Amino acid sequence: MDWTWFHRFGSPPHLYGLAGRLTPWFAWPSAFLIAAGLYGGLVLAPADYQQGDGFRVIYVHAPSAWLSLMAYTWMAVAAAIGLVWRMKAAHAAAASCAPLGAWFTVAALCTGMLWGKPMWGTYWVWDPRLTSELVLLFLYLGYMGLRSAIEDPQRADRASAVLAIVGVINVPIVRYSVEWWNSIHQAPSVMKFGKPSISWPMLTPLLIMFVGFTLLFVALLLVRLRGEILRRERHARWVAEVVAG
Amino acid sequence: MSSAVSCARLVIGRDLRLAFRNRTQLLHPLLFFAIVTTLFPLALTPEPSQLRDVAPAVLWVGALLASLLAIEFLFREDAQDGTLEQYALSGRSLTWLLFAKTVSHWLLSGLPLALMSPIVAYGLAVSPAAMPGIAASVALGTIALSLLGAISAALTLGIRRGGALLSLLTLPLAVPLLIFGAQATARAIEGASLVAPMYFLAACAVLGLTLAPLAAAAAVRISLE
Amino acid sequence: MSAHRLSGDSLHVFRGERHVLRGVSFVAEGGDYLEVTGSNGAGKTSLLRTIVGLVHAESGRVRWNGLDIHADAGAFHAQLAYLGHESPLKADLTPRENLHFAIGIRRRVGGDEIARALAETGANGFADRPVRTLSAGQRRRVALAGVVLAAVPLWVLDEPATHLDAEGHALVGRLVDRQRAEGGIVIAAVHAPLPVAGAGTRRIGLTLQ
Amino acid sequence: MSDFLSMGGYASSVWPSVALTFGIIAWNIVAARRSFAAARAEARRRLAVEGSP
Repeated sequence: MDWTWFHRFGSPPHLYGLAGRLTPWFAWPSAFLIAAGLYGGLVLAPADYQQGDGFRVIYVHAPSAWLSLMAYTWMAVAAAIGLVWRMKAAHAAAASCAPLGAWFTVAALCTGMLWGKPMWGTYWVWDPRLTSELVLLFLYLGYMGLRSAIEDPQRADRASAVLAIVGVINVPIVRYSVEWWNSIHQAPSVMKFGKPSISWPMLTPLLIMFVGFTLLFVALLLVRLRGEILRRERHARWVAEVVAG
Repeated sequence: MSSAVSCARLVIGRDLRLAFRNRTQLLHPLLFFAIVTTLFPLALTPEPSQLRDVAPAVLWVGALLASLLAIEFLFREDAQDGTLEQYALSGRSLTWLLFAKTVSHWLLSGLPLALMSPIVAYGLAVSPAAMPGIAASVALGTIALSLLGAISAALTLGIRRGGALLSLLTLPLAVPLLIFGAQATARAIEGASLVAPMYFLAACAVLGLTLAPLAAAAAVRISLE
Repeated sequence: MSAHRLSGDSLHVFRGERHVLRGVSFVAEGGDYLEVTGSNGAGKTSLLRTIVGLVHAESGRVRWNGLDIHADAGAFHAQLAYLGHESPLKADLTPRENLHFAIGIRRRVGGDEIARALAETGANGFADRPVRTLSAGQRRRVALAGVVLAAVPLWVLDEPATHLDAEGHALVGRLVDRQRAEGGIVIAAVHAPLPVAGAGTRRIGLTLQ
Repeated sequence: MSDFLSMGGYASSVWPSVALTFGIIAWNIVAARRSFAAARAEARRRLAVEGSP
């Protein structure tokens, strides 16, 4: 099999240019989709029969939670590619995923708490989903902590890559163990998130939001990726040409 | 292959001999475990029924922190005196050598903690019938914990003041072990069947046995680069 | 014994932001001694660590008998003894115990063989004292005994004679010459030239970048 | 309109959630652009100091 496309794709100058050209193609559709999804979710979708209008938090909570997990997975995949093929651009992508993923984890946690307040009467309950989001946040913080603690940038890339891969194997185990723990300790009085009865007028805006958030994430990733590539390639000739121009 | 086995025996033999020349260092994590678990009745209540309720949590958080304390030194000396470098250049599988190192680490920290946990549990008003279950669960849980810790210890090699970072990396990953381990202990105290949580702990240990030495070897190589 | 060959072609190595090696090339064959010289920080240690495969070169390859060393690192390392500028010894073990564990990992080694090597490097007198009680020069002798015991064709030594007295310098020269006579290759980073036979000796001079 | 704003009594949940999420999105947009601009400025500064490589 011919792998030249792979190395060409991974070559920093190529990726730098490509990321720059692609960014608007992700940014504008995402803005449009998020606006549409928000309108659909907050205005058009009918209220839930159990939770009334309170369920509408789902339109920002669920996509954030989705991104928090997706970012970690992408980070681990990019890290693995960087580790196996010694590809700097892949490490740059992994480094770009971390802060974005951490922020969307914060968003998922906070919106989950705001959603929980009317449901549980308190902001924080050891709900399995909130608990695993919290552990995920710690994983992100550990990853970024390790990265910043190692001075040599290449070693930081490679060491944090190992951590990302270990973490991504661990995430499903954490998730499973927390749900198992919750099923044992569940007090009957605690009301769980009622699964909103899925109807198309409710679901469509949610799906639109999922796509919109994903595109937004890609756009943000591309912008950060360009910066990270520049940081890793400072001494390369092509950087001088790009920056001077 | 017999030469691989004799290799592992040498690595373990060296670590055990070194440990017994520095016996007092072996005691530090155990003392820490004893002291932390002593603090709980003092902070909480001497009431036996309440102590029994919190015993699984106290035991497991104590064991977790105590083995974390030991993990910090798993590779530190070997990295400083160049032994890790020699392992990496020995022509033997670094993964295998580090696996052997992790085994000796468990023998020196996890196993003593497991043997000590019944004593600590007795202090928390747990009935003697629960002791075998508790010791077994701590033994099994610390296997997985040593393996997990080997990865974090290797990752934080060469970082100044890496101790706090080591905890930050290890503890979130250890959440499943805490959950299953504490649950196993709770069931042992209730006299219920331990099978389910022990099964999960064993699954974690097996996963760790297969993957952790690989990750640790990769991390050690990176630290030597 | 088939002749061995170690080569590097225009190695470029970065340490963090610094471009320490800028296109270093060399060839060494059985019987050769390659002396790496240069001021502090010129990249001597980086070159040696690249040769043994601890450090990956940004570009350029190191080849052992024509094969990239990273292609089969295990096989390459089995033929290599590396001595860093710290002597890799456990302070709480005696020299004899240290060698027993360190060499035992590589190959089966008997007590008499260890005793012979220790005698040869002049470490017999303190073979059963804990290493923590030894001076830096005495530790170096023990570490050199380890290199001899490895019984491999390629030696890569970082400042082998550091901390050693005049007699120790001569010892290192003798060991290197014997290794070469047996068809081995020796690469050493040094500050002062080692007293070795002139034929087959080459120098790589590194300059501070 | 005020019906919409009151969110059937859940205004204190829904609106802060939306505001917070979009606050975080806005911050991430700013931070991403800033991180790129900083890397660019740094590369340019080095170029000025070291000259063309």
